[in-house]
Amino acid sequence: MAFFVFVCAALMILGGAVGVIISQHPVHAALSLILTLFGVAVLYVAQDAHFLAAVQVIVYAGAIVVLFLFVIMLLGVDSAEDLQIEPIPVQRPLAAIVALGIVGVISAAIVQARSTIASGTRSGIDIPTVSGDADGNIRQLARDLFSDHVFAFELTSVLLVVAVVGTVLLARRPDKSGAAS
Amino acid sequence: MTATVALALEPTPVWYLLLAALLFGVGAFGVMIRRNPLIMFMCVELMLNAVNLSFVALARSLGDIGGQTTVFFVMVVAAAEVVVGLGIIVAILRRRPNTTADDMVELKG
Amino acid sequence: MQFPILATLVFAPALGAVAISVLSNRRPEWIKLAAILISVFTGGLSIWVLSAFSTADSGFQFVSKHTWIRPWGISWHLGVDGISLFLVVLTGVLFPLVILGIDPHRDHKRYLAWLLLLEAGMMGSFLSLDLFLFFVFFEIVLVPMYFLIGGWGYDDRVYAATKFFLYTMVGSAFMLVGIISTAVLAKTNGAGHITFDLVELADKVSFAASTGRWLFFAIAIGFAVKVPMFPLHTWLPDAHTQAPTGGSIILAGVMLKLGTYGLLRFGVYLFPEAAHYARPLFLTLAVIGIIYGAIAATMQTDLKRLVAYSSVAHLGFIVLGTFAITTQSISGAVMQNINHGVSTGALFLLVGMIYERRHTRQIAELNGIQKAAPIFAAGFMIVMLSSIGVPGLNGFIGEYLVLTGSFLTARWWTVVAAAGVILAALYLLWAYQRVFHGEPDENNRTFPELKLKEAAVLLPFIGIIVFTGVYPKPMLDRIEPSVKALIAHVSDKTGYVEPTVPTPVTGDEVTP
Amino acid sequence: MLDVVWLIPALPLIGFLTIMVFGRRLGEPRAGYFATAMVGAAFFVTVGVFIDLMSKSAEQREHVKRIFTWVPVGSLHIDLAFLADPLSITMCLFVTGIGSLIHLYAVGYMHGDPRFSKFFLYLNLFAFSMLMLVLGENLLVTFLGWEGVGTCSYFLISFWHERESAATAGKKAFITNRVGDWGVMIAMFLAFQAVGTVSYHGINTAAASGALSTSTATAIAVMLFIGACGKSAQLPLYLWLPDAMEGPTPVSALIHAATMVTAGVFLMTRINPVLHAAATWVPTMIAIVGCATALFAATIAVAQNDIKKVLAYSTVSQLGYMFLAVGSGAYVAAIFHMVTHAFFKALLFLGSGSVIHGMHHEQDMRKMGALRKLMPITAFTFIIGWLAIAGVPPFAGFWSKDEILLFAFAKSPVLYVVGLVTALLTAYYMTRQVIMVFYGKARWHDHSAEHGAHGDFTPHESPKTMLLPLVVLAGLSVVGGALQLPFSRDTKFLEKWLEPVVAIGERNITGSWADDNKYILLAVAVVVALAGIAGSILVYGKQKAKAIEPTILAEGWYYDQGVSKFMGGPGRRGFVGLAWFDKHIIDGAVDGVGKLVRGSAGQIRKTQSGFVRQYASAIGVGVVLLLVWFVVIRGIL
Amino acid sequence: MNTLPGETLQGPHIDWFAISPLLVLLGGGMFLLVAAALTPRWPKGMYATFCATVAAAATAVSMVLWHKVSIHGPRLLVGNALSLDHFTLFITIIICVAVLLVSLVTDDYLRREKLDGPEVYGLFLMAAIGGVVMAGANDLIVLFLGLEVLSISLYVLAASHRRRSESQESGIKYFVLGGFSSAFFLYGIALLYGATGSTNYTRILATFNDTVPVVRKDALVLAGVALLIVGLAFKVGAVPFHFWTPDVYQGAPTPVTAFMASIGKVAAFAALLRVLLFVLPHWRDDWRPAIWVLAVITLVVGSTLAVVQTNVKRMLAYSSISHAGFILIGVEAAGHRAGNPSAGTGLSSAMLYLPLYAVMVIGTFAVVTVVSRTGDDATDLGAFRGLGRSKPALALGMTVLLLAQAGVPLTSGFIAKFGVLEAALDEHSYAITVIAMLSAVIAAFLYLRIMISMWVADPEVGDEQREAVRVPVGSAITIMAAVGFTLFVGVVPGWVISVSKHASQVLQK
Repeated sequence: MAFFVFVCAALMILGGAVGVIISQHPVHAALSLILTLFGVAVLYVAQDAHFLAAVQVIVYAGAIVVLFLFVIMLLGVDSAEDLQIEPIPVQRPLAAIVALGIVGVISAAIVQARSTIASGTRSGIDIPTVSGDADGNIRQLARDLFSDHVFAFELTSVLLVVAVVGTVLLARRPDKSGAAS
Repeated sequence: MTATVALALEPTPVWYLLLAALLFGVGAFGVMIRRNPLIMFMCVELMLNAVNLSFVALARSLGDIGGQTTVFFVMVVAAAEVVVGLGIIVAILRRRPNTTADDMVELKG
Repeated sequence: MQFPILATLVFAPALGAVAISVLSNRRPEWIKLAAILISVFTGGLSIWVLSAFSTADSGFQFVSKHTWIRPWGISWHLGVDGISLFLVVLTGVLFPLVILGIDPHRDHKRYLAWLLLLEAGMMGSFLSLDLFLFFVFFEIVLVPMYFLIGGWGYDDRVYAATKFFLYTMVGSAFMLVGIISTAVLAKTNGAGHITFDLVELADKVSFAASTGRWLFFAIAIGFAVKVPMFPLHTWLPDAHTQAPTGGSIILAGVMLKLGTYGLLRFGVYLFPEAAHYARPLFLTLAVIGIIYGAIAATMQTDLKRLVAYSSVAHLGFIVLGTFAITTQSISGAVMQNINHGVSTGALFLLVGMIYERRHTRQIAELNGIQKAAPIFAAGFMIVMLSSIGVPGLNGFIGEYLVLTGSFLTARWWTVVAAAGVILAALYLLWAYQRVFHGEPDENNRTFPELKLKEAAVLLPFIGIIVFTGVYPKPMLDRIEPSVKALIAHVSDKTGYVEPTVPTPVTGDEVTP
Repeated sequence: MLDVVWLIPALPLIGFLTIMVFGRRLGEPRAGYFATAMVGAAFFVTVGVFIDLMSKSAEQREHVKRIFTWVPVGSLHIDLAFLADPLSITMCLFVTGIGSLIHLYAVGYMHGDPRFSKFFLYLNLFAFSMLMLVLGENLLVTFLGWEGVGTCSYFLISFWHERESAATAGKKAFITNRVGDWGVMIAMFLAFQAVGTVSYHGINTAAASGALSTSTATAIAVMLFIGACGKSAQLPLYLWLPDAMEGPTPVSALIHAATMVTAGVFLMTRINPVLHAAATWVPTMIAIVGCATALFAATIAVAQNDIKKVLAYSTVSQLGYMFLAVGSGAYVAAIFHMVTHAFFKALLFLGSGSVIHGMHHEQDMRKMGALRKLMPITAFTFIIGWLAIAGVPPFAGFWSKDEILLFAFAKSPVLYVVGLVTALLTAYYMTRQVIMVFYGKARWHDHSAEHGAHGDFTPHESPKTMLLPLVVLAGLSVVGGALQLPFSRDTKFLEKWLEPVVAIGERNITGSWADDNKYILLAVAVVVALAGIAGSILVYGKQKAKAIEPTILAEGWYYDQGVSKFMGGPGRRGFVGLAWFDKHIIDGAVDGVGKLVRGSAGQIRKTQSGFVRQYASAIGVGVVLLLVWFVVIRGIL
Repeated sequence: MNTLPGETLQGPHIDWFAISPLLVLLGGGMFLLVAAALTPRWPKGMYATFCATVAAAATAVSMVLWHKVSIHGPRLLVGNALSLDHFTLFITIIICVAVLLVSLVTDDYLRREKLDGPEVYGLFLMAAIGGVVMAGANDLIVLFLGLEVLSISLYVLAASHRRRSESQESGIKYFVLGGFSSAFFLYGIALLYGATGSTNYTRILATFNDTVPVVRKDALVLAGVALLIVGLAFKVGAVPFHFWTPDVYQGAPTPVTAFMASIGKVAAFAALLRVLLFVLPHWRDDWRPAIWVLAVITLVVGSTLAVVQTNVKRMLAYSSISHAGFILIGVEAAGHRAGNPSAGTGLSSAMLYLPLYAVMVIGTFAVVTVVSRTGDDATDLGAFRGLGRSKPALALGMTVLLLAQAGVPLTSGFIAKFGVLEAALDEHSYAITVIAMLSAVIAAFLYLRIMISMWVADPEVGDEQREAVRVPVGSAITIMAAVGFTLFVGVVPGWVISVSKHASQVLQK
């Protein structure tokens, strides 16, 4: 069963990912992205990360992709990109080599280290099982977040402030009124 | 017979990690070949998702909730990035609609 | 505590440069006056050092030493000995003459400020007894010189200045690596702690032969560029040709000496074994430089370029003497440093005067000047003869000592090098003939005679040329003890034995 | 009186300095007289020293006067010191003596020259240098003079520097001399290394005592001989001397006949113990070079038409004689011939100067002729000089030349025969000259048009200041031979006088066939001289035979052209090649590095294409490489 | 249902004073943004003054903390997320001073460009927080967040000149590449986490201390290290991760470039040093060669490419790359004995380089800001032509700064280079030092070109019509301070060397 879920999700993920990179139209790409994100969310669930799965769906698929679509629609940048043409020579083979290299080497590293990544071997903390209470995950997460990672958590607030301020700054019209008028 | 075996197979964290690596590679590949800046962002999101997937798998394998916490942070970062990135893109596209990444080569050399 | 006279030699011009740069540009005569006063003061001080210098002491005198950068073992360590003494004096004397005698035509303030800064740098270089401190000064002089060439030079000045700066920097790059490595390696080779102190390094530290050689070569490259030795010389003709007259005089007069002085002080003294090991190479390059520079000089069509190439040849003698490592040769080399500074400085001065008058340095465009301006020609002739090395003038004594000394340890090199004196006559006389002899044409007929002010600047040069040539003893007396100490140091460290000559039979016993 | 030996060079130096400062104010002719007076005073001091020296016994005729320590470094200790001994004082005597005469002559000769005082400035400086040369106690002081006279020679040859040829000739003289100076310098280095000093006393003592090894002595001797070749215009370095005739005639007389060019002979004599200690081939080589030069120059002189060029080649030839003497071990004979030659050659030069003066600076003998009537005193004295050089007894030249031939015979009959042939030629070309200038048809009428300014042009006799020296020198040329008469030991005054100096090197030919039959040889010499004269009279006087003046001789066997061609051709090309090498290879490498950096930067910057995707892939490549390093190389392998 | 009423979350203890620099920066930034949003436009220069004041206050508290740490020793804060030690404070002070200096320059720039507003200063302060966090992070996640705070601020700042398309282009390029490299960095964290079970420095180190002998060839760790290096190398602008640098430096508003070049680089290097030396000393033999190669190609490419540029900002961008190469030499030298108590001087020399470089580069870009004139366009070499005549003092200041960048003695640049070289030579890394010095010579050419333009170049037609260069007070203060510091350190460097040495000790255990 787990295997089946994994394969399905993996297909979703990879299919979506491929969709993103081969869609000529940005809207299609965004929709493909949603597919991937859902696939990931499924795997989160499979890995007992229920809270994250929820956030994944809500924030990512819900907010971020919508934001993308919104921008696409807003700006009307819906012209298709002709993927037959590659203006930069050797870019694609190079990209392929790079991508394959990254995947290959990292995979090799993972495979080489597979013994140390045994399933749950170093466990000390109680990990809720699939059958367990989904609530436990959120609780643990919260405990961790507000104890060990409380500083990081606070730091995200700074990050969000930056994002807000940045957007304000960028979104200001390049006005004639300017500033020092 | 085969199906039974397949069903009996439990996906180990290694599988997840390999899947994540593959996803990461696809994302990276996308960044390198797509010209539409929006899609490039999407590809970056793919890469971040791949990392997240790894974190979750590792968290589970290690029995450590910290990995999941990290994913949470990454999501925040991704959100912030997207906001800012889209802000920049909007600023650019508002002036010059349908600009692709390849059109922005004023600065070079 | 005694009066820090050596530090004053460095700081007076440096502060002078600062003072001048804050003076108002509206009163150029005050600026000039200030520059003259400062440089004359420094020059006077250097002469005071000369007079107070004790011939009995072969070590460093007027030493001042203070910790500067403690974490790196760097100290402000100044001192003067027979090897550096006259370079200091030469620096002290040349600058006032240049400031007095040469009009930069524009932007006096900056020109003078740079010049004084240059003087401070030169003084510092010759006085430093700390590798780091030396390097600081050695590098810092590039900046004012760069601006002097670039700002007040001739048509191709930017190219020349840039070439000068970068070429020298390449040398310095190796040198810096060498210096730091020396200090770092000294920690485990005798010094016990990191130190850049020259005397301490020379006395306490003994490197393994191969280490010492590498260090020596790294440092020597920097000096070889500065000298410049063949084949690292091509920056010099460009720099000289494009530099303003004052810059050329300083460049030839003192700045090139940084290289030869450095080879002696930071090469032979600091790495005796390596210097001894590298002798064949340096002797060969020196001799090639002598012959090559002379031949190249012969074929120049630009008077300044010709003099520049002659410097390559002359400095070859100094390097020859340095690496022959005998009392005579090194004394001669030290002396030739000064002689070349004076003679070539004066030659550049005169070529500058020609340019002032005719706005050309092309030999082909000049002729018959001796007829138009005989006194000027006479001045040129004396300086030229000094440069050729005619006995009775200073150039000869140095060359002779170098060759005599070198003959003891480097016979065949010396035999070839001595042929350089033939070539020296060839290129200079040929140039003289083309420029001064003959019937002047339309443009040269009205060549103005030497002016009183110019004569006043030229006279000290000629005075030194003649005096040193006739009576070099006072100078040699001051040089010799330090040279002997240096050779003793070399012998001490390497087991090198200076060749001795038989005790001669004097003719005196026959005299009734 | 011996202690004031320093005054001898000091007086001309004072003259030099005074004229340098006040020359223009003194003006003509006071500057000239002042200079003459200074050299004259030096002559009197020399005479005083000479008398003082005479009064001492032969062993004590050596006095060193130290002025100050000149170059003291370590074991090298060189004083500025003067050595008064028979040799140096002999030299001084005729240098100052003839020098003052020529100074006097020049007052007349240089009349009206705009640079009159400067001429005497140089002359005095020359006298000073020459005296330093001969009085030097060590090689270095001699070298000071040696280079000094070379420099003065340069100044004086190119005195009329507006003439291209004069300027070039001066330069040529200086540079050719420098080639020789190279040898002297090497010799000094060798001496210092081997003996620890460059003083003559030290060197000669070492050579005499055997402390100087044969090889070192050989090297020193050869090197000094190279120097002597340069200064004394021997093959192959004689080139500069004929060209040096571009200078004013007094200069030719003083420097290029009487004094400077003999410095080589002087030096060889000075170090005769070293020559003695050297390998035996060294003197032989010197004799051969001298002999060859003598013959070579004599053949060239036969075909010259320039009045001074004839004398110049004659000088080269006579100097060859002196070296023949040196090589044969006849130092006294060499000095003897030097002295007599100084008398008659100075006389001849001054005479020719007088002719040139009278001819308004015409030097081509083909445009002269029949001048003896118009310039009687000049002609008379010139003829005496002619007889002296031709070797007609009892004039001075006869005795000295004969002495040399005697020694040459003792050395090798071949040398003797060549010497004789040279003597024949000498008599021949000198007679030719006398006939062309003073006898025959007056050919200057034809060319009076060239001297348009004068319109009616007549050669005239010279002023008294010029004639007086002629007369004095003529007298000396007549009686000069008395210094050293071959009849007995008692008549050999010079030999006795110089004995302390040359005792070691002088070859003893007593008992040889040549010595025993010296009167036969004497007679042969006379016959040869007369034959030469007769032959010449036949050709040029009676015009019985056609003159043999092949171009090859007129052009000096094309040696000069050959050298010039080499210098201007391959030599110059070599220089140009080196300059090219410097500019394009050495400097080209430097600029090349710059170009390379810029060029490669230009290539690399293309990767900075502006395409953000390409940047990303560059990062990707970096990532892959790092991953390969870390994971594959460090991790898995 | 399943609630556990008794469970209360025990948060970690927080020493508020220990994180006061961050609080000051944050509080100041928030106050500025909020207050400015609520009040009408502030008088001229007030935003900048406020920002500078905040930075100064942060500097001041950092100094107080320095003193405290000297007494009580270093410690970890807020659940081991941050470490309070001299290293952190050293970097904090550099960053705060840099903010102070840059904000003075920015003030006039913004008004000249008619862009005035509080947001830029707010972002400066936020970015500074990011930088400080990067330096002080004791957890890879914190490091990542700090990095993102800094980066995102910089993306925005780079794109903030709304009328210049170059600015926006640089923003988007920086953003895309930054996001791309962050992903690698994050992946690196993930792999390291997978291998060690934690993201906390202390715990990672402890894991290695236990297990290194056994799992020496742990490919997962190595892959993680590689990717961490990628992320940080991107930030410091090391070749081949440097491609963004010239484009972004050129396109961004000049004061922002100054900000990036100083604070961005300082923070990234601080993080790199801490991660490599404190967290991964056991892997030093693995990462040191990689750093060596990075340093060499960074040096060579940076200085070589600088030679052919004609835009001063671009030149300086390449020069900053070659400076990064120099600092990497220090890192490499430190790598020889990382984790060794008798560590060499590599770390301290790299740390010494940071403040000296930061001040130099701010000063230089301050001059460029002033010279670039209205529109921020006049940044090619020609714009500097004749500066020596029209503004001699400014030109002289620029000359000093350029000479310092070239490493001429008696300037701080020389001291910085000297320190790095000494450290490298102390480890017998001769080849790299020679390469470094030779590329310094090549780089010197570009500084000379700017100097030539200022002092030597002949005037050209049209020069008269150019807008005159104005040197407003704020920029003047910054330039003077930078020049003064450059010279002062050049002459009296002992104290800053000692301080950096002292601050480096905490990482050398």
